[in-house]
Amino acid sequence: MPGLGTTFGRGGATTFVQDLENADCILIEGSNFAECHPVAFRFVMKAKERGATIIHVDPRFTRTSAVADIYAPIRSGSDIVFLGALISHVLESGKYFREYVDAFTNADYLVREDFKDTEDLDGIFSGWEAGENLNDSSILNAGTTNSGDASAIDGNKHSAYNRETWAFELEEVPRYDGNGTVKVPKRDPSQQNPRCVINVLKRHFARYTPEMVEDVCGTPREKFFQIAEALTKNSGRERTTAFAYAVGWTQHSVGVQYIRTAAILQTLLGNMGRPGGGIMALRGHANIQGATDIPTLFDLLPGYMPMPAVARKEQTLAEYLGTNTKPTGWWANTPKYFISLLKAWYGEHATAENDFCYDYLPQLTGNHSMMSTTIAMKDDEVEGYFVIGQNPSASGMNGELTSDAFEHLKWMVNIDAYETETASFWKREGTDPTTVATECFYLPSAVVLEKEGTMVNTNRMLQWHDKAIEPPGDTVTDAWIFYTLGKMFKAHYADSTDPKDRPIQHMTWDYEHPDAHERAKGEPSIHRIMKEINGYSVADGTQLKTFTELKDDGSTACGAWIYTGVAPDDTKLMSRNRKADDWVSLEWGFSWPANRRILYNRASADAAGKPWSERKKYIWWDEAQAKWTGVDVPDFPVGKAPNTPAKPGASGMDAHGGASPFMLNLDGQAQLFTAGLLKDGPMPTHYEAVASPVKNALYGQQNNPVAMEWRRSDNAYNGTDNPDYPYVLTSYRVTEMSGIMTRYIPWLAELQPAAFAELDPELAVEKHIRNGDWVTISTALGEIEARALVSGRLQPLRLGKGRRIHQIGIPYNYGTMGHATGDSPSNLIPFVMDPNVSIHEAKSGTCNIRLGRRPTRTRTVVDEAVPQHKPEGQPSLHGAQRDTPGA
Amino acid sequence: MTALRDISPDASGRGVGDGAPLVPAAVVGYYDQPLLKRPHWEASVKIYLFLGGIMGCSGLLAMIVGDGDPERARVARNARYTSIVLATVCPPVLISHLGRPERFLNMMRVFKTKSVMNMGVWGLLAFSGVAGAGAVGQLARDGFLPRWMRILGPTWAVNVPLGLLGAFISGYTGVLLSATAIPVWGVGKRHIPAFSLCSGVAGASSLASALLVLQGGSERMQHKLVALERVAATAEFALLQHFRAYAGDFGTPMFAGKQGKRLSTWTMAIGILGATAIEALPVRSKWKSLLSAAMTLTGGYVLRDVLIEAGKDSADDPKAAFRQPE
Amino acid sequence: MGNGFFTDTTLCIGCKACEVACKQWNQLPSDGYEFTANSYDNTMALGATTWRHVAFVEQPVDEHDPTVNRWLMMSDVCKHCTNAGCLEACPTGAIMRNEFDDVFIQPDICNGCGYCVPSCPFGVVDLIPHQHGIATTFATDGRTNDDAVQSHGGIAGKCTLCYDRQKVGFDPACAKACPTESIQFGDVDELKDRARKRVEQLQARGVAGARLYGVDETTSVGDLNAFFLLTDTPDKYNLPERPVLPSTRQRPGYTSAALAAGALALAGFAIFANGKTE
Amino acid sequence: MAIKPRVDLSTLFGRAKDALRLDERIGKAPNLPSKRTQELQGRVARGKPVVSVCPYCAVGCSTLAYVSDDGKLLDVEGNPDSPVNGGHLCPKGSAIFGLTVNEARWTTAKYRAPYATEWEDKPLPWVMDRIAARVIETRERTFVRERDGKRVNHTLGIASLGGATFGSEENYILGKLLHSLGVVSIENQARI
Repeated sequence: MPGLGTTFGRGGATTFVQDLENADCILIEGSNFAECHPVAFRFVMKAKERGATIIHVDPRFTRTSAVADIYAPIRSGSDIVFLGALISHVLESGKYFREYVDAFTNADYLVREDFKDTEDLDGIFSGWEAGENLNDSSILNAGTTNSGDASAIDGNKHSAYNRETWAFELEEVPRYDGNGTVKVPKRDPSQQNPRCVINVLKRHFARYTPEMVEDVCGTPREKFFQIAEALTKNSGRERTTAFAYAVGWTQHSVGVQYIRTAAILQTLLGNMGRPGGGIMALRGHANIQGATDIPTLFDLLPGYMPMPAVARKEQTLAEYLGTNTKPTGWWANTPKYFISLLKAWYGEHATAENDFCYDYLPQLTGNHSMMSTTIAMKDDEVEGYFVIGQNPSASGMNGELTSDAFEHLKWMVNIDAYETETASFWKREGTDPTTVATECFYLPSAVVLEKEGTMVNTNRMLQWHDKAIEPPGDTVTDAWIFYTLGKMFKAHYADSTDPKDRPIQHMTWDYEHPDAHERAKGEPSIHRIMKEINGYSVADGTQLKTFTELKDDGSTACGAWIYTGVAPDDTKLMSRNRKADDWVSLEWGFSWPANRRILYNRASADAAGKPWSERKKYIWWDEAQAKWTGVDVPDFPVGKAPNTPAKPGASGMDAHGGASPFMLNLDGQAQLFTAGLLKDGPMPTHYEAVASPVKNALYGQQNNPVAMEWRRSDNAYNGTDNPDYPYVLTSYRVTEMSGIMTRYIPWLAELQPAAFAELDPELAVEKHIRNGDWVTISTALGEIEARALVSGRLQPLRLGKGRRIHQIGIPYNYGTMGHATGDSPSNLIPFVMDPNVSIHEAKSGTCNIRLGRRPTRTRTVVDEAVPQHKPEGQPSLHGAQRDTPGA
Repeated sequence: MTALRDISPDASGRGVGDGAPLVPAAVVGYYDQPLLKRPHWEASVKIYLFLGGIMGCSGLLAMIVGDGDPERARVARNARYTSIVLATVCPPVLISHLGRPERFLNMMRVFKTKSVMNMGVWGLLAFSGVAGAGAVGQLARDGFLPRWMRILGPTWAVNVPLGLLGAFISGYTGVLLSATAIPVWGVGKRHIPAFSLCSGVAGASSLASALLVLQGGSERMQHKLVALERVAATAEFALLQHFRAYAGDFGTPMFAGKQGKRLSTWTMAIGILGATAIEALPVRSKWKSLLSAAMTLTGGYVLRDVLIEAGKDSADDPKAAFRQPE
Repeated sequence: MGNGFFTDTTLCIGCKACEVACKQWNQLPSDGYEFTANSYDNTMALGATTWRHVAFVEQPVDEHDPTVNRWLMMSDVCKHCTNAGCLEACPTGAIMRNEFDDVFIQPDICNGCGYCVPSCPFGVVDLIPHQHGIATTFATDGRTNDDAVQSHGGIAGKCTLCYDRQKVGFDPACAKACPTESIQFGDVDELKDRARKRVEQLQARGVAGARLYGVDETTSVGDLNAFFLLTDTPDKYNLPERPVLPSTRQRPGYTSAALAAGALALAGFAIFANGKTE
Repeated sequence: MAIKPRVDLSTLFGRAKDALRLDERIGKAPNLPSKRTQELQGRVARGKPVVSVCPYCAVGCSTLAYVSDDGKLLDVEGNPDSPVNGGHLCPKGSAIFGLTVNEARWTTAKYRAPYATEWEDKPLPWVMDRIAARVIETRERTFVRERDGKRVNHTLGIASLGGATFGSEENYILGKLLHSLGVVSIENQARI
């Protein structure tokens, strides 16, 4: 998640769940921690029992709020105002951790003179290049590392920033070795210069006041001060505060900036890299972290290396390494990791002569993220689709557009353990299967107990799971399916001379299972795959123990450098370590990178390497042994003394001094101001959601100016302050349900048996809705029905100008299949895309609600309007047909 | 949530459509949920309670009347035969209500004084035995069996246990009900056993008088039987009235609403007052006696039926269960 | 002496793991899929095939402000009473007190007379309907538990306090699953000490109405082997304020039966007296 | 060695009493355990625990799956050794048994021909062959070597969605395979 990545260097959660117990205060926002991660929440409860203050800021009073010490209601979609006001508060009151900030951040850097803030441009930063804000699937996604500038290279007309002014003023200093000079950011240790980052930050957030919080978030002022007090009181040398968030912060058109705001606040409070501190990113799926580390994401290669892209002119290996190798900091190692990856994939065929088969890798020509791809499908640009353990028709956005898009496919493969709404999209309500030409396949896949392998938990911990039982019937593992397909393709292309088939021919694919029984079934050896991921020496195949052993000369092969060391030799698998202790548990599982549990833990000691306090001691410099030591694996060169001076002009880590805990950043410092790393601003700015009941109270600019929209009749938007949709809509999941993986289980289905909509009593009375009644919730996109759950757990919010706002909450767990059924809110939520990570906006929108059930969906209306299989811009099944300007 | 009333647009808090209140009335306890579980007992149990009462009281009657003279002997004889007939009818009825009838004998794997039902089963067993013996003796005396079997009775050796066990059999069912958590039964721990027994005696004697009438037996005995029936019925009536007053709110399920109506109509009005009135008529007809007997018996059955049904309704009332009667 | 539960409602996050863990271990079927709209409670009560039940109580600020500021959650279970009404009532001895001092229904003995049902002052035990089978839900490939309760249609069902698990040294499924240790299992006396300290701690912290339910009781039911720490009156959680042990009503019952019988017998003797002489 | 009386009534009575288990049968609240009760044992006792991990959220709770000698799943519960969950599980985790052993599960390969109204079971190899054929067909038709003079070597005709619900090794070979085919439209839930 680049919100964290651009600030600290890595996108992963910076701490581990057990350590939450050591926090003196925990701010839970953008997460319904107790309901969605109940078991990890036990550490929050332990902290509470130890006297910590638990704070929950959320649109709804949830099971998390029920046990929190402070609950503050907030209007969904306004978190940046709330967090921004906290930033402003700590800066103005000077209650931030001064020594920490001075030592470990870029607070004293000078921002370029020509940089213009949102203060100056009414909500827009300098470099704005206006254009049609429509997504034409051609914006390059930068991924989670700092790579090329979309607006600079994209021929298409869409708004984007030229980010060159979002940078620091540079000054020439002599190189460390005396030969000539080198340009480095100019600093003002006195921090008097108004262009110092800290002062720029102060100005930027000046208008984020408690009054503004009341007017925009609807959060009572006293609550705000209570929380500000708790945070500042519990941060500093002696005490630490931890933040926990989940998709409540990410699923917004400004999602990344929500996390950025939290990152800045935690940095100012000096809680990063310290026990009981940090930012806990709570991920939703068993291997969601793993699927980012070793991504099935269009813009990334394993280990957070970007996919080659035409837009960044990465036609050759040299060009690729040129853009993605950083002069200073850890990313100076990119060539080692990238070439080792190519060696792992293409084995002996990858040689220095042929650029290690660099040209085997396909090139990105645009944004190929889920939403863009779905639109492309609808527009008949995609023929075939693999859907593996996902259910976009029910759990995605604009479910109707999505299902509709599937009708435009030639073929579709679903791999799952149960029938899903996606697999049987051609049977959905109002659809006549005999009009759907898509050829559909279903492969039954094994569940976790029926196979072995690795899952990576929310705090980057790899855990190996053994196989318990045989899969039933024809069920096979996903690995079997991919492995078998690979063998089939290899066989098919064996004697092809077409260069396009060489990647298949040369792809290393020898994962034969040592066990005869498994081999007979054609199951690949997961251990052999893991060995390749871990990396080995090409010469003798010995497994590598750490990524520092990786070379850029083709002598090492490695599938994912960040995992190197998980399988140090043929017999050992660190992810299988099962020895726990009562805290850090270094011998339980394996946490990337290099088994570190708290990232940037060098910051748990002061600039001089001494613990900030005895109470919060974690990693420190041991003079005697001249090395970093402590209870965790130091996230720092272990022998690099705290007083080591930075070497200007040196490459890689040598350019960093001994007091630079954020190794992956160019300068090793936490980035309060990010120089052009994010597409929507170097500092977080509040923009209203694309569908919002109110005008942006802070700036003239209503929405994220570079958020991506698809303004077409099958993706209608409510727009701003639309009287037809006066209520805030938010979505979430409940403890008892996930999705298709729970709806078929009677024990869970009986606990939350039907889709419901939560609304406050006042609105219920106004709308003549009784608790338990059927209600219909509508947006410009369409309508769904649910049972009303009238509860004082939702409360009307009083915003500025006496505006009273009601919020309606709808769980995302339901669909038409299984024992617990109901409409999915996906039919209410249109495609909108955050510019940085292409995430959708499911957490805040607007809607209307009325008593009674929705009419049955019928296709006839549309059939008249649209002949089948005609691409582009047809009315969606039941969505309203009016286009609403978005920004 | 009562609170919503205050923000409801109109005082009545009524919404559109069916006019049901937007906001439910204040809930009792936990969403008006019953605290207790309803008894699952249906017709077979009600029938058992009814027949068991008559069976036992017939035994008691046999003891009371004795075989002093042929007239009494005939009454006692009828009572003994009634007992044994019912003693063969009751067990199957009782067994039929079990969830697992094939496991009826498990009732006999323990002798458990704390369990009224267990005691009842042993009691029923003993009663059947004695009644059987008495019947054999009776048959022998009536010449259907070898003379030597007369030793089995009818003698005090048989009559007394038959009477005592009979009293127990028709009395324990009342205890069985009141020794539960069901408020209306619990609050009746002193009344229910007593009026059940009275109703049993009334039933038994009215049945006996009916049989006597059919046999064209002694009028004097019939009068005595009717007299006993009246005494028992009057006592029953008094006890029910006292129970109504004593039970207060706990008694609502039994004395108010549907069950209350059935109780006052069938048991009190027809079964007790009606039967008495008819008996009092200055006409001499065997139909009179048969009718009043029928009314008494009907009243007796409805009493059992109402008791069980009231128990179920009582279980549904959380208020009664939060503060249970001692 | 004996093992039991201490359910500390102040630690409950209402996740219902206990309900599921219980149903999984005991292979109990679901009770149907009815949406109640009563907060997050859709199972509503303990029953023949629901042996743990989490109650949800939403409490508004006051009469005039419906905003919920307290949301009570409590995992209910069979109380395994010191003096158990169901056990005393059971005519077959199917309900027994096991070596762990817990009240256990022997499914192979119970004949479904149903007397235990109205005999429980907490409304816990109930009869399992016939052919109420998990088999209708789960693969019948023999992978389900052969001890499954659904094979016991027609008999009484309630929490066994995982007697079978205790016998092999395992904690009860619900207590083991409970993520926040709101459900604590162990020696009842130790649990009681812990609970008393906990109440003091909470009262010191100013938690309104923290109290124990089922400890140092003066009722005829006595203390409960599965007791609770509540923060409101018992009725809010659908618990009786003063449960009464049904068998305490036996003596007065038998007595009045005897008196009635005696009285009627005397009346009878009187009526039938002086018969001989004409 | 002392001489015992030929008949010792007391012991006879004692034996009879024990044989009949009178103490357990008679009394205020007799306590008579059946054979089943006496032999009762939690089924975990007849299974061996296999360490696995919960497939729901990302907290990574370690689980123990108890498997009988004939390979049947008996029970799934939290792994007490884990520092993450210490043996505890949430309701979803507690239902892993139900996710695994469930008659609603689809355990056969299925095929739905164009315009067909129902799924039909097909042999797994048949389905795999058909899928492979479709992939190759589409790839041949849509593979692009160059676009606007730039080498792209990709196909936009095939897309893939999924990854966060299965293993890292599986993700790895899926990514490797798709990229080698030239597929770039690859996504999963981790899009945050």
